[in-house]
Amino acid sequence: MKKGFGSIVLDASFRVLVPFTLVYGVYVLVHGEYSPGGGFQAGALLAVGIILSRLIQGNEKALFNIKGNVALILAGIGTALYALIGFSTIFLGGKFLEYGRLPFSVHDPAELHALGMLGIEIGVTLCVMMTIVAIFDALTGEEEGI
Amino acid sequence: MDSFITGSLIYWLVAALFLLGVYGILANNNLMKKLMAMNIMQVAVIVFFLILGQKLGGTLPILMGSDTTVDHYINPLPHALMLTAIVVSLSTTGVALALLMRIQERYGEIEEDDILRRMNE
Amino acid sequence: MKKVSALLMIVLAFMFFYTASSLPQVGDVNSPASQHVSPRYIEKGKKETGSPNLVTAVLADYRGYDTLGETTVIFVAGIATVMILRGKRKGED
Amino acid sequence: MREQLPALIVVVPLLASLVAPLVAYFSTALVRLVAIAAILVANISAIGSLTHALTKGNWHYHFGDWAPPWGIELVIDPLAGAIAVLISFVSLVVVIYAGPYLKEDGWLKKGIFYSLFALLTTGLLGMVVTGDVFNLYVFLEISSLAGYALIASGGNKAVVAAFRYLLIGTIGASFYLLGIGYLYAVTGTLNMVDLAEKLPLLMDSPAVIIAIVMLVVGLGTKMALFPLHGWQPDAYTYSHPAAAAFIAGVMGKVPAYAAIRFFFFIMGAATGPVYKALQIMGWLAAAGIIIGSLMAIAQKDFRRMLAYSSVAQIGYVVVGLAIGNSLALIGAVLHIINHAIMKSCLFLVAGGIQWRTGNVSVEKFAELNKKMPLTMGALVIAALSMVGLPPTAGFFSKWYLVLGAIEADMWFYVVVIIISSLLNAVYFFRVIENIYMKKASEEAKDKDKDKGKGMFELPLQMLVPIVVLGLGILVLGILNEPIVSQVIQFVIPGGGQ
Repeated sequence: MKKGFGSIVLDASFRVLVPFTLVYGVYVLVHGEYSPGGGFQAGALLAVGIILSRLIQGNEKALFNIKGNVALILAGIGTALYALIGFSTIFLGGKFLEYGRLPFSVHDPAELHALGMLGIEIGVTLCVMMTIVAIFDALTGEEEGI
Repeated sequence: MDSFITGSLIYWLVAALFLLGVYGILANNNLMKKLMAMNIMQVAVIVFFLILGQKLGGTLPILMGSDTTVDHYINPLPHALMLTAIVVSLSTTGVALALLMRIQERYGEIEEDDILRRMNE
Repeated sequence: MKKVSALLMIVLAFMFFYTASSLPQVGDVNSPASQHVSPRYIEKGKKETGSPNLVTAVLADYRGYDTLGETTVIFVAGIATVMILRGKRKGED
Repeated sequence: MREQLPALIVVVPLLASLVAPLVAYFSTALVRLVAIAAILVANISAIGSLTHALTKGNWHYHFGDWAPPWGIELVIDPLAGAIAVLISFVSLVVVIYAGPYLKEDGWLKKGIFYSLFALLTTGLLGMVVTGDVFNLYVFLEISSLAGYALIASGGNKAVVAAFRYLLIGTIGASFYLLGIGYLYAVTGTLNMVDLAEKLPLLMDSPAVIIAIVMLVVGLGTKMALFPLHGWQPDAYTYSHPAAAAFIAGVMGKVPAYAAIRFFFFIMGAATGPVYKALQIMGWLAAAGIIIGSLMAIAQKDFRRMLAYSSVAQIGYVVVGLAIGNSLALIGAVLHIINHAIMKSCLFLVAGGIQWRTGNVSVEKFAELNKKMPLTMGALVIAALSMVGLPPTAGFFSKWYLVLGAIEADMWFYVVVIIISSLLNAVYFFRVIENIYMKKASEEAKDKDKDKGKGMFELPLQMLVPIVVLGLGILVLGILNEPIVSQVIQFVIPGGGQ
């Protein structure tokens, strides 16, 4: 959106809404192990925060002014993070995505799995969030052709 | 009869939903309606898998305390599979909408037979 | 086309209805799906993966490779959308 | 690293496609190199896995070290290895060929193109090497989505073709998913080896029968088996010319491979319902062979002609499955390999002709042999192979199919294969006649004057792949005997005896 929808009501509610959406997104990400949730849902929530701020403030003043091209690159990096965790366990002598081989010192091997899962969930979150932003930018048609 | 209603009726309903979706794709002329029918079809498949994971007396598969009795939790595998299927369905819909926008931009309409006629002129 | 596909759907519907009784009853704790693979996820999931949310344990650990594919699907959808909407050839109307 | 080879087949092209937009941002030359290198690594890994599978038996790779059926495993047996080598080889050739088409595009478009191409390769390779039926679905969707985007980037007509393909392809994928849902309901497992152990006891259950129907419809749609081929001609004709060869050559073959995997390895075709399903598929395929060939004769657009010919050619593979004895299965697998290379070669030639002269209509091909001798040589070899003349590769796969049909006393299929070869000859000799015999009209000559520049008939990056595939057809034909005795005879269930 080049121009935001800006009005007093929207601006005021935006100030309340977006931070909570973002914080809730992070909560869903890190708490995915214990409750329903995880990378995909967290990514969608964070993307909603970014898109809301664009809709209300307009592209120029938006809180997170991420361009579609950059978003696409970041989405690739997010998924690559996932794949790289898999590669790192290969280089540490295990199979692809064998979290038990991660080089952290913990007293219970299950914690390594939990850490590995958190790592891939962060990658998933980044990918989903940035993909949604890139699709939003492409759909609104305000980025130039490639 | 009761055992049919509680045990198998849902399979009939899912089958009906699935076939409704397939019929919608084949019979509709409007591309947007076809897309909606496609979503209905995918939802039917997702529900079918979720039924398979159901257990009588089971609760959602998040461990409570140290209770790991198998019969107390529903089967987590179909749920994990269907998360993947939902994401696939979402992605397919996204790509389809993008294609639909291009078609609308170029032809100014989304009626399939008109577009095919104009395409082959 | 409409009549042919309607007929086809009716035939398929009868096939589905006929086979529904051979599927396990809904909620049956002795169905193959509840008995064969999934018990290990419930019994050992927490011990082996450290995650009490068994869906997450299956999704991210036991079947982590599937989830890598799933994330890739999202990424494909993103780049496909950008390619389709912004990648118009030059000189095309 | 050696014990990781099966995983590298899939994850190296995957990683390359994920970083492609980032790499393209810094250097567009580098992204091309990255894509080529990744597909080369996949090819080498596939060759290494295949040799391992041939010498030391099937290779099981467990992701995350979870034992199946709880985790996902990759299984490299000779069949999977051979098809993986084929896919990565064709992909490598086509990605080299794609270079000149992208010269004028911006960095992001180049990055996305190579990313999509590597993802299509990843998806197809992932479908081939996996040992888990749900994982096959995930990679099926990756390859399909990448395929839709590559087809849609071919222009405005391509967008409509891609949308129709998307709808029908999704129906196919949903049928497949429902089919494995039924299998899961009665067995409780998704692992192929585990399924193969459990299913023979359940073969008479109605749920298994409907699962077979679902799989036939799903995979049949994806491989464009007659009468489910409606999406295919438009999609192949209008797709991005740089990727058309890979899409047309390989994308339809992998579902055919999946059908072999399901019906012969998991279910065991000798048993009742699978045998009946295969017979029905065989009749449909026979009809498809004749109708596809007749439709191909009626086409003026070279690419469209090739697309309809694909409908006929996938029929041969399915006929091989329907006959079902070891000779016919060898023929079917051989035909998957041969046809992938022939059709890719022909689509590369079609793209080359379009690049050089700008037309795709067969009637305007006159005197092309003077302008593009090497390309036309490759076209003639590929065309002879499609017709099935020795010593080209196409002859031998048909030979095995006919031998299998005779052994099984199925003379109907023998007749169909012979008639269809004659029909193939009709439309391919028409193309060759147009090129070598017809005189070009004066206006066409004038128009070409300004284009005939440069030492080579095509940019070297395009010419080399065409020549390599053309020679590949000859090599596959001449070395057919050692290839069959060393590799192909081991791909069938219980092969090698």
